[in-house]
Amino acid sequence: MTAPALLSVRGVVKRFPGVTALGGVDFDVRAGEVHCLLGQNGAGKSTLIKVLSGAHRPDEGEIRWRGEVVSFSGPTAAMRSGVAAIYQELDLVAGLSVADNVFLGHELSTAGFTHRSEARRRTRALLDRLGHPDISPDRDVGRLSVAHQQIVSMARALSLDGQLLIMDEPSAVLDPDEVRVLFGIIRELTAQGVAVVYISHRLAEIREIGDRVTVLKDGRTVATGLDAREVRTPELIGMMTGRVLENVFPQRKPVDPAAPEVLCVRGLTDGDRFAEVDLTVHAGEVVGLAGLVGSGRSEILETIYGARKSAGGTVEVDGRRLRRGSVGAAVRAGMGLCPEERKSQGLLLDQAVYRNITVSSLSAFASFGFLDDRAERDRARGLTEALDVRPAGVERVVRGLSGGNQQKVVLARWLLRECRVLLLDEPTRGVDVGARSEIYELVRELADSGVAVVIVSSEVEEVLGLADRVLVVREGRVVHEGPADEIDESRVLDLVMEGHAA
Amino acid sequence: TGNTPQDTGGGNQGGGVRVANDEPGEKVVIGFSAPAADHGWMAAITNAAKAEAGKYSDVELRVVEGTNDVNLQISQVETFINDKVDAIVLLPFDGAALTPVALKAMKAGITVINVDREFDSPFAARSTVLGDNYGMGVSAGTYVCEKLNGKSDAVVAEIAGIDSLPLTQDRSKGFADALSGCGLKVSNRVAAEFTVESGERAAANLLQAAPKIDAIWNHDDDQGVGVAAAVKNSGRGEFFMVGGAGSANVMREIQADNGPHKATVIYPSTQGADGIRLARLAVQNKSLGDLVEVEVPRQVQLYAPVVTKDNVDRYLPTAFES
Amino acid sequence: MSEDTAAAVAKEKAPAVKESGLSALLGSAAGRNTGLVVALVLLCLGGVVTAGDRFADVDNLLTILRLAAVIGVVSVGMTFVITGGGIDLSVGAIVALSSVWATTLATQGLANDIHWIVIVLTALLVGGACGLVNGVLIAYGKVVAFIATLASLAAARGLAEIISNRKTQIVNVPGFTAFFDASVLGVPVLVVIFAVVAAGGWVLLNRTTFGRRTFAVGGNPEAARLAGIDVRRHTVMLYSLLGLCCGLAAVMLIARTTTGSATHGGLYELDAIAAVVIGGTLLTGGRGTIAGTVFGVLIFTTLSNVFTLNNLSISAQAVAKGAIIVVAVLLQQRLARRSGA
Amino acid sequence: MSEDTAAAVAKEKAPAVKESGLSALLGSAAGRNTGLVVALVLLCLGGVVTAGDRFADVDNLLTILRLAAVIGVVSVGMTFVITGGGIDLSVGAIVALSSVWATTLATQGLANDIHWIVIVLTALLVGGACGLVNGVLIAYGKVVAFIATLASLAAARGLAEIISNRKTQIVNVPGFTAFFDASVLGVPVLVVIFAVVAAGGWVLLNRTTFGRRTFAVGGNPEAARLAGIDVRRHTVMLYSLLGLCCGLAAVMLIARTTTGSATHGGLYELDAIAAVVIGGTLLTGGRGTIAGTVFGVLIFTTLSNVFTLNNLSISAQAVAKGAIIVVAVLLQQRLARRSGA
Ligand SMILES: Nc1ncnc2c1ncn2[C@@H]1O[C@H](COP(=O)(O)OP(=O)(O)OP(=O)(O)O)[C@@H](O)[C@H]1O
Ligand SMILES: Nc1ncnc2c1ncn2[C@@H]1O[C@H](COP(=O)(O)OP(=O)(O)OP(=O)(O)O)[C@@H](O)[C@H]1O
Ligand SMILES: [Mg+2]
Ligand SMILES: [Mg+2]
Repeated sequence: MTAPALLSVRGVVKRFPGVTALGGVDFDVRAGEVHCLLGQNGAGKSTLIKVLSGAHRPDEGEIRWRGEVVSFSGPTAAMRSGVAAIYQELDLVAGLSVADNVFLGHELSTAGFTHRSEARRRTRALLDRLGHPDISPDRDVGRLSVAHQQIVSMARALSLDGQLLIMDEPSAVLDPDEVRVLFGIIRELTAQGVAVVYISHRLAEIREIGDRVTVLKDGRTVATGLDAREVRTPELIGMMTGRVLENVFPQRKPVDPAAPEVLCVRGLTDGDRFAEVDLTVHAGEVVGLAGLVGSGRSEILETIYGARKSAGGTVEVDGRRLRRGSVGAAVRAGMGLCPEERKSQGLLLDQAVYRNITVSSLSAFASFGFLDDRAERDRARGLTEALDVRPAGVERVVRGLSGGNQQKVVLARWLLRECRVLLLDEPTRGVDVGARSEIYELVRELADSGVAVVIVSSEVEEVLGLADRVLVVREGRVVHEGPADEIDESRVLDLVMEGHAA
Repeated sequence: TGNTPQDTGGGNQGGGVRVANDEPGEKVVIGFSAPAADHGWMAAITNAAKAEAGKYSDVELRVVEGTNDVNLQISQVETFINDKVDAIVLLPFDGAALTPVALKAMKAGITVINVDREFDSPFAARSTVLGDNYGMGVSAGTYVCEKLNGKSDAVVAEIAGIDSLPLTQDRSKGFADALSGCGLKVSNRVAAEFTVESGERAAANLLQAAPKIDAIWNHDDDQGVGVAAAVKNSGRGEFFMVGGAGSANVMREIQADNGPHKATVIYPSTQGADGIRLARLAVQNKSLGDLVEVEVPRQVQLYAPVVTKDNVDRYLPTAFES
Repeated sequence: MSEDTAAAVAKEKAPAVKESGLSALLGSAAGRNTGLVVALVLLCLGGVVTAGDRFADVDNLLTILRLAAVIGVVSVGMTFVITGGGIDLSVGAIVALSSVWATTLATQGLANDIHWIVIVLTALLVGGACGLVNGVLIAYGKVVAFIATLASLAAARGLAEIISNRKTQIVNVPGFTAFFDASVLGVPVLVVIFAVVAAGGWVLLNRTTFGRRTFAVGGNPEAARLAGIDVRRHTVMLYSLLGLCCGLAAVMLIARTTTGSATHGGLYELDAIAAVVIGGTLLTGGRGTIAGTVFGVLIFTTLSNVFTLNNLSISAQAVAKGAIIVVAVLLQQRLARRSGA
Repeated sequence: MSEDTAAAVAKEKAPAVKESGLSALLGSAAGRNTGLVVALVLLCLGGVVTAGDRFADVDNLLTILRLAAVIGVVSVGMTFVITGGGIDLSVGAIVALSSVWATTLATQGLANDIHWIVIVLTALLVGGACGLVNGVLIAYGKVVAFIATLASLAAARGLAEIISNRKTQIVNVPGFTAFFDASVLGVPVLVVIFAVVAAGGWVLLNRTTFGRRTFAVGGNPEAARLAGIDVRRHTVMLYSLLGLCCGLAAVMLIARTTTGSATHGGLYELDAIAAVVIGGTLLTGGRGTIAGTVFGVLIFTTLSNVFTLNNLSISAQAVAKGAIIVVAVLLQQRLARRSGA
């Protein structure tokens, strides 16, 4: 409490055309503390981070760094002062190697010539420290999984040796093991006097690692300096959302054992990442796939969907076998996939929200190929309101939405299509608590209306809370299958880690 | 014609002797359109036309952007028609393609003078000034035959201009016909694009293709500068070269007798200038001096003489600087 | 409670919901292209000031439009391909090949027997087939569009030269010329065709599933694929459509020149791409506007016309052209930004 | 504990760690460009079979290299711009303007007094300045690269025509010709220059911060900005670098043809972009290879050499060229995929 503020923010305002992202933010960060930022999707957390790291210029307000008023002219100036950031939307360059990415902008060089082996060596050390000796510094970053890209981003931030480290949802794509390593490093850093600003939608993490909490709502500070361990959860949620959440997961209805098998996967193999996957989903059933990041769950979903060619096995929907490697066939059969990486796989970033939502259902709005634009917008508006996408407005360009809201847009696409089978890959990544429960509600409703749902999530709690039946995947093989209420979190963790034990 | 040496000075572009016809008459507005000046000869055509028009106080010349897009050239002529010019001097990119619009102009009462590339219909122009592409080939071929003097196994190479133009084919045909007259044929043929650079490139490859050459005919003296550079680079000198079009550069080389060029065949770059003169006379209802005819003739075909060391002094003053 | 305020705030800032209907269409087209409209108006003012009545004459304006028509049809097709994330360098060569093929049919002996519609169909067929080949090479052969169409450019021109034997083919089919030389209510048929193609293109791009998919395919092909669009088939359709446009442009060029020739359509690729890009279509795909393309074509053709009227030195014209292009783009950017688009 | 297995699995999939050193460099360049190498070898085989000794002759190979040199230098510069996410259509015009400017200096009266190095410096300066203008227009004026450089293309050619009065300027500066006509150990100076530029370009792109940043700027400009790179300044530098290359190419062209002319460099933009793209550089930016570009240039020049040696008609050449380009690209794709890159 006596430590002086390393960073202090007063009345910061940032406007975008048509939106005020930050409408007056105040908070202080002290040396050696972990300061958590909480807020709904679109509350302005990421924007604040970008203002602090010099990526955006604030329109109003004052930022003091070590007591002096500063105005960072750009990211370089901020980095020089000792502010390092990990952005929510990964700031890596595909096509460059891991080591190149880590040192991009602050290359190790003499007279412009890079020291490649030195950069590789230091990258190696950073990755080891982050618990990932498996990532090669020479690997093309574009070929890494999102999780590994996140690790590289962290290595990059660490390589800057900052006094203040800002992390925007670093844990969203990590599995529990990796989060544990991350927390270890954060503790190490804070012990050395480095301050950390930490953003996450997972309250449990905030309790574990945070010292103090600042809550943002609609771009303003609603509370700051709360004690991360003392403050009560309903109170936090109330401050963020302005309402009280009774129960996060909706009530499950027992699945009718006579319900028809909608999705039936037999012996699916891709010859590389997974083999011999059998999976049956009945109408009205939610099946969860649990497993570590990299265990091959995404590949399983994509192969079922026809986005990847399988090497063997069959996929049937309502008893009709699908052509291999044809997304069109899968979609026509009533399948929908909500992909893992929303930016590269899901969204048309520069197009309007409603166009992103209706893109898979165009024929429903068309007669003789001519579209009914108004009907499209109306349906999209209904969905975005139901999912509480903010800011409202189906004409908005998706790029301007916050990460969590973008995720909701992808989800809305398949809700609109009224699928028979819905494949959801990390559907709540980056989504706030309030919207999460709304999504769970929706999934449940869909299931209850007879849709077969497969959900992949790295949050075991989510899989167990939402699914009727759970499959545990390890290194491309299903190692356990059973009803969700007959297994608990620690058992799942044991299963996914099994064989990993030294 | 423009190939007569001039004595009045005033630049070496567009010769012509001053005659009684040059007395100012009623004002004549002339529109001039030609293909893109993407090589020296074509640039010289426009320059000479402008210079010629500048000599007459009663001529107002409107020169438009040179273009190789027939559609654009048609619209330029249409603009002239809308503009009600008195005459149009047209060097079409493609004679046949510009015929309809030239007919339209003639129907609108405008005197159209066709230059160099002939229209498809005799009604499309009041008068036509033609170079002689076939004759050019014949002149070059005849000269090569004479110079090789019965050497029956001689290797003759040809560097053509833009191969997709009909004029190139006419030249090549004339050349081949003349050569066959003395039992020779073209053994290697490459095409360039009328530019120095393309000439150098084509010639460099050609010199590799034929290890031994006796004579080269190059269609165009612009690209000829490049051809000469390539010859110099290769260090070869067993052959002689005949140029085409007749640029001052090449004529000076012939005069100095220190390069591969021993001769060039003139393809007058003053055709546009002649077109301007004919247009003015036709509009003013004057006759062509030195002819008995009362009217400007329907067609003037220019001669393609061979310039050698012996007669170069006569032609150099009117040659175009490319 | 506080959500209501947020919603209210958001709604206040959200752009006004667009109305459908012609007035809205014209309004929004002009609005989004303010800069282009201003550039075009300035250019016309320049024309009026320097050439007076000679510029602002109905005949002259029709001349501009006739000139714009041929390249305009190609540019409309090009807008689709570029919006869909592609590029086509072979358009000029396809125009040449189509014109030659169609006229060879008309000139070689059969001339008197064939109906002129056969010429039209042949040109369209040849154009469409070339586009199809491009599309298949790109979508299924996975050859980069730039290289694939560069190869087609070389091949199609070469083929055109071989077929025509490098001679200009002259068409003397009476019905053909009569049809295309006619006017509809004072507007030349070529201009009418351009208008129809532009309007049809606008509808296709903005009001149909095909257009919507084009935006998706160009914006993010992977996302489009995962959304269930057959990206490869769509790509083939885009190039075929452009090929058809080239075939139609060839017909128009035959009508204008009464000839088919392997030299037709020289550098159309640059002209068309320039018109499309200056109109505001993104070269990276995902954003495209037919209205912008039409303005782009009109700006370039008006520029030529004003130059033609003004007797400027040719080299100076080139320099001025460069400057005017840059000014037009800067205008468009500044004004588009101001109007919030 | 559990990490070891994961590491083992991952390592199995990871590409072999690259060694530094020349052999590795050559190996990896050849490896990544297998298809291109194969295409080039096939082409050479074709040359040997059809033209025998006339092809496989040192003089002929030097001729090919000399021909490749000028466009090669431009293409190396173009590789940087395209890797950095840009495009430049004005290269040919810049070559023309530089050549004219430099030779006007040399021909107009001063000829005897000036040292030939002044010609070289003038060309470089003019080229660099043009590139700078392009870069500033694009980076700070925010004009789309395609349009900005199209405008420069028109303006620079026009200016070149005005300066040269559309005449070919002949250079007779003795030292100049002597220097550039010389050979180093039997290799013509022009070829040496090309080799030095290519090697320098490789080092610059792959071994310096400038090169790393070029990839970043082209691959993900937003990430580059967040990493503290001044994207706009870097863009300006890229275009200036290409401008310098054009200036150098102009010098080489002056040396080769002993002339400067406004017609020099015709369609270099297409040739250079084609060589770069066929070499494997992505037109969308972020990935580029100098070795690939060099192979691309060699393929195109060898192609026209083989054609000429065989006395093929130009039309047939065009058709064959189209086909060969497609085959080369398909080969490169198939082989690159197989070798796992
Ligand atoms: N570049 C931009 N252009 C326009 N609007 C933007 C832009 N960036 C952010 N916004 C808007 O600013 C607001 C705050 O967004 P921000 O990304 O900071 O939210 P967030 O709190 O990080 O949300 P999430 O938890 O979903 O990541 C949102 O309404 C968003 O739509
Ligand atoms: N295109 C690729 N080429 C090579 N390796 C890849 C590729 N894509 C992913 N990987 C590897 O696959 C692993 C991640 O796979 P994936 O993301 O499918 O796992 P997952 O089980 O779906 O995990 P998640 O929880 O992230 O969805 C990483 O080890 C990554 O290196
Ligand atoms: Mg965020
Ligand atoms: Mg995954």
